[in-house]
Amino acid sequence: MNQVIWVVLLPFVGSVVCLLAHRKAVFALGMAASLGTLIVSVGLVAHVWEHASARVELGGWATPLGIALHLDGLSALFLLLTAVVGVLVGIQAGSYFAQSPELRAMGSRFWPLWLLLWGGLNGVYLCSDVFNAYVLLEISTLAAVGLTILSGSTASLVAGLRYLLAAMFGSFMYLLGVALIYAGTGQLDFLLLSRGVTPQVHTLTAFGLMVFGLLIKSALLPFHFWLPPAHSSAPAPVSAVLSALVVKASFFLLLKIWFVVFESISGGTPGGMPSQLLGILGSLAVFWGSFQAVRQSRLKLLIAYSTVGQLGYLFLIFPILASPDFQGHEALAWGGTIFHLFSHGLAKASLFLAAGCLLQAMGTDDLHAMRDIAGRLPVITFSLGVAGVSLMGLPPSAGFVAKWMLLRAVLASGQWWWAPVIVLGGLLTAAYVFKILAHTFVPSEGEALRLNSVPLVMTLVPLALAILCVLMGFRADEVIALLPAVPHFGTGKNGWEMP
Amino acid sequence: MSTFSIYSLAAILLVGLGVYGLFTRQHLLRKVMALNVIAGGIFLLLISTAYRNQDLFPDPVPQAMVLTGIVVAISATGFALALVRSIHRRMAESETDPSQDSWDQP
Amino acid sequence: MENFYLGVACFLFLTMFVGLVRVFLGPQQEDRLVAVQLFGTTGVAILLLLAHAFDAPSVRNAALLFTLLAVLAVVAFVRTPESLDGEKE
Amino acid sequence: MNLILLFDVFLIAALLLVSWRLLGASDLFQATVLFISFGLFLSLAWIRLGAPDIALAEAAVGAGLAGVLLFGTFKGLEPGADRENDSFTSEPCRLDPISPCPGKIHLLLAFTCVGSLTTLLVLAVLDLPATGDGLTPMVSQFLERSGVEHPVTAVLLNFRFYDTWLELGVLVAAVLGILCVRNRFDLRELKVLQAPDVMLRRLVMGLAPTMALVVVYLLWLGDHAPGGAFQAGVVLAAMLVLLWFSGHASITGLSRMLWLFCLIAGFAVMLLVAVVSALWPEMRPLEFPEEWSAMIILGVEVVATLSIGVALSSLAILSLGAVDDPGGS
Repeated sequence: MNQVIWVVLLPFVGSVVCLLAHRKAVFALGMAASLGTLIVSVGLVAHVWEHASARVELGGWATPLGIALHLDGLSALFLLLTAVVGVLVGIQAGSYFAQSPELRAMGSRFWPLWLLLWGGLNGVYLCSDVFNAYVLLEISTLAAVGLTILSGSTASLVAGLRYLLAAMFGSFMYLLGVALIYAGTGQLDFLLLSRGVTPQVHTLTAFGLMVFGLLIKSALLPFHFWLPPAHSSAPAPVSAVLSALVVKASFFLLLKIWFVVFESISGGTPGGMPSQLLGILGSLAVFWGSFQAVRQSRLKLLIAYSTVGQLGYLFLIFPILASPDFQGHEALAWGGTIFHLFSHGLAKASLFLAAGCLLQAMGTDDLHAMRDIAGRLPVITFSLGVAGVSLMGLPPSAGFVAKWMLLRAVLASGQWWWAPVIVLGGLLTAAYVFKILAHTFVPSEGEALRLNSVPLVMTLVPLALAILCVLMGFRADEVIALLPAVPHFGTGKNGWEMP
Repeated sequence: MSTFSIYSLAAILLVGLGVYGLFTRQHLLRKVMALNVIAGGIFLLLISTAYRNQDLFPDPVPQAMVLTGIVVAISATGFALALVRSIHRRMAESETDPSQDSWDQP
Repeated sequence: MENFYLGVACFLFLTMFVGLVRVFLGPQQEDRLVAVQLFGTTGVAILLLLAHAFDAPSVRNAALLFTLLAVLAVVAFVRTPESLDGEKE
Repeated sequence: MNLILLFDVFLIAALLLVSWRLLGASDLFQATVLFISFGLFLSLAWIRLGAPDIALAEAAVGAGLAGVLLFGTFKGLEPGADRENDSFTSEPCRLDPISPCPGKIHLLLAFTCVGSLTTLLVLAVLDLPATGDGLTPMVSQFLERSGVEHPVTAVLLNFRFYDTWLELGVLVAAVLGILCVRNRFDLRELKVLQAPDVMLRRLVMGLAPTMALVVVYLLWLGDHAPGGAFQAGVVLAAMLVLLWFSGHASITGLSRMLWLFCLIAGFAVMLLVAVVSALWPEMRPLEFPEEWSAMIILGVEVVATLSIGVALSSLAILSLGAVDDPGGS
């Protein structure tokens, strides 16, 4: 199973080569690395599908001493999402950064940083060591901040600094947790820790600190302040990557910390306070993020606030799985969450890329300027609409399947009070999606806005992402069938045994 | 009180001071310093952990973690300070000439 | 002998506390800078004493680094330009 | 025994006092100066706790580079704030210039939050086992097979090679990020400082070769005693920054390609090791044959020293010179 390491190696090789290569060759080399990573990721999904999970001990050193990579269903799905979004964003970036000398210079910085970020993200999905996870989080954070400030505008610098400070604080809190857990148990590996932790004051504190740090990085409600400015002021391909992938990596790590490392603590307190608290914060995030999104008058800021709201749904999995009278529906809860993650990743990337096209065509992303856009830029408007439908959760999109599964899981767990959150959140989402679409159909009064031309590829990529998102909804059965490969954490047969 | 507990308590107090400074101080340079104080506290905790074992040599794993952490912290600090300085300059420029910022999104 | 070294180290520490007062009170930038430079020297002395007290010769390398690099802060203080791309404020 | 306790108390009192004043003092310059002494006290603590490796790195980072970074930024932010600056009133530098100063409620809230966090942490630390050998037995068991004699180097460059490799990636990411701030990809546009007076020139003429020797010395120490690529790299960075300050071209004289090459070399060499070991049929990823490990580790260390030196000095020089010129590329 040594090929697991290639999903980390290929982006890094691409990054080094892109940094040293001539400006004209950067796009081709970057795309080559991206496609290679996609192929390896698909191969890994197939491997998990056929053989279940895999574990590689790096350097040949057994785990308490060395570092292991761990591939399971959850990691494979994250790898796949990252690769699909990554390749499509790469195609978009190719034409986005080819338009002017300034943008070309930006592009030659985009590729090395983006591939470094991609390698870091893939490393997070595979990692099985709490300290290694810290280093990987740092590499992704610094690369993500570098990408945020790519355009060099003052707004993006301020947003980038805010992002950097918040993320550094989050990492340090996580590292403090790592220090405590190592001082207490003398272990760093996920699997060994999961056997070693017992509910004592220092392990509980370490658990709290690690979760706290990761919550800041995954922008749950009171800690979301850094996200909207950073995601809205970056260039469009970067915004797509940040919203669709980077915050999800911290969430992925949170899942592993919660359900694998501290399984005996988080699973030992059924329906306990911490998981309910995360559920409440998640619900508040759904309402607050969507409400703020409705209020915005700039398209990119609206989409960024929508990310805050949509991330909230992910946190419902914690109270659902903690319920005592919850039996045999883990797959439903996991399926709903993973499906939401996928559909949001694809739809959000599509929205940001479409917004980038609009910004380029109109020269502004003010919603009020978007008069009569529907007739003049039909493809972009169509992508916005389709991606929006998926965000809202209307059938037959993937968003619908996700919310339907979450709703069923909530009812099965006997915690009916989360159901209104899902329904009302969908309504608020509809409100801001219709706000965008309504502006595009307003006929222009007087002289129409002169539109700049947008390369064809740039309009097709958002469309492809939106269509993928819908297709996933049509193919719900197959995707759900793949989900048993996702570990049922905590049931013993979870893929977290040593192979 | 063993040496370990004295130093680990000191480490925790450093973290507390750093977090308080980060929350209450507005100046950006001060925020960066506060983050470095937090980092110092965490490193001190790790090294005092390593000190508990004196049989052969102090535990090398936390030491390696701290060495890695120091380099990560100084790179992030350098990056943050570069951003601080750049932002400060832009702000000063835009006060005198609001049309300076031509780097807005294309 | 170990106690002697530690005793001297503690005494030197006391002198550093006195030096800290100068850093706190200032009033000029130079006062503070020189006080900190003095710390550097005292710190090197303490390091050398500790090297003897703990019988850890590698500590001397740390003292060596401090001696070498102490000048860097002063040079940075004196020489940092306020503008680098030739622009004047 | 009592004396050592007294020493501990002094050291901890100094650490807490300095960090409290450093965050609380109204004068920014004082905070900058105190930050340097914070690094000094921390290195004393590392020595006291038997971690000379960390002390070496902290001496170079805390006393050398952090001082340069902070002084440089301070001068950039407060060009006029010289002299009697206890009552310094210039425009504070904030993320939200419009937001009001924190009110009493804000301070009280922060105090309560931090107070409860600290209390929790104190309880947690008191709850920690007073003894524990962590991974020391395993390290000493496998030390012979690692190719080096010094346990910390063995952990860094063999047992946890992956972490060290990624950490060089963090450095590269930070430098690339700063380049985005500047909107440039070339160091040569940075102005070389004017030649200084005779004293500094003589000083640097003496110091720089000594530092170069120390770099080699630390690198050589790494395989059997505290020292190694990190510490050597940081000293190299300090030397390059010092050269730049004294009017030499230093790294700003390198061509773009050469500079990028030096910057990425450490990361790339470790990547090469990873790729070769992943392609090699009988080996685990990142594994190297036992008989070659000493050679490989030495080679990686030499290149990593170069990369760390170039990256950290670029970080310092670029952030001192992170003066972008809007619109003029």
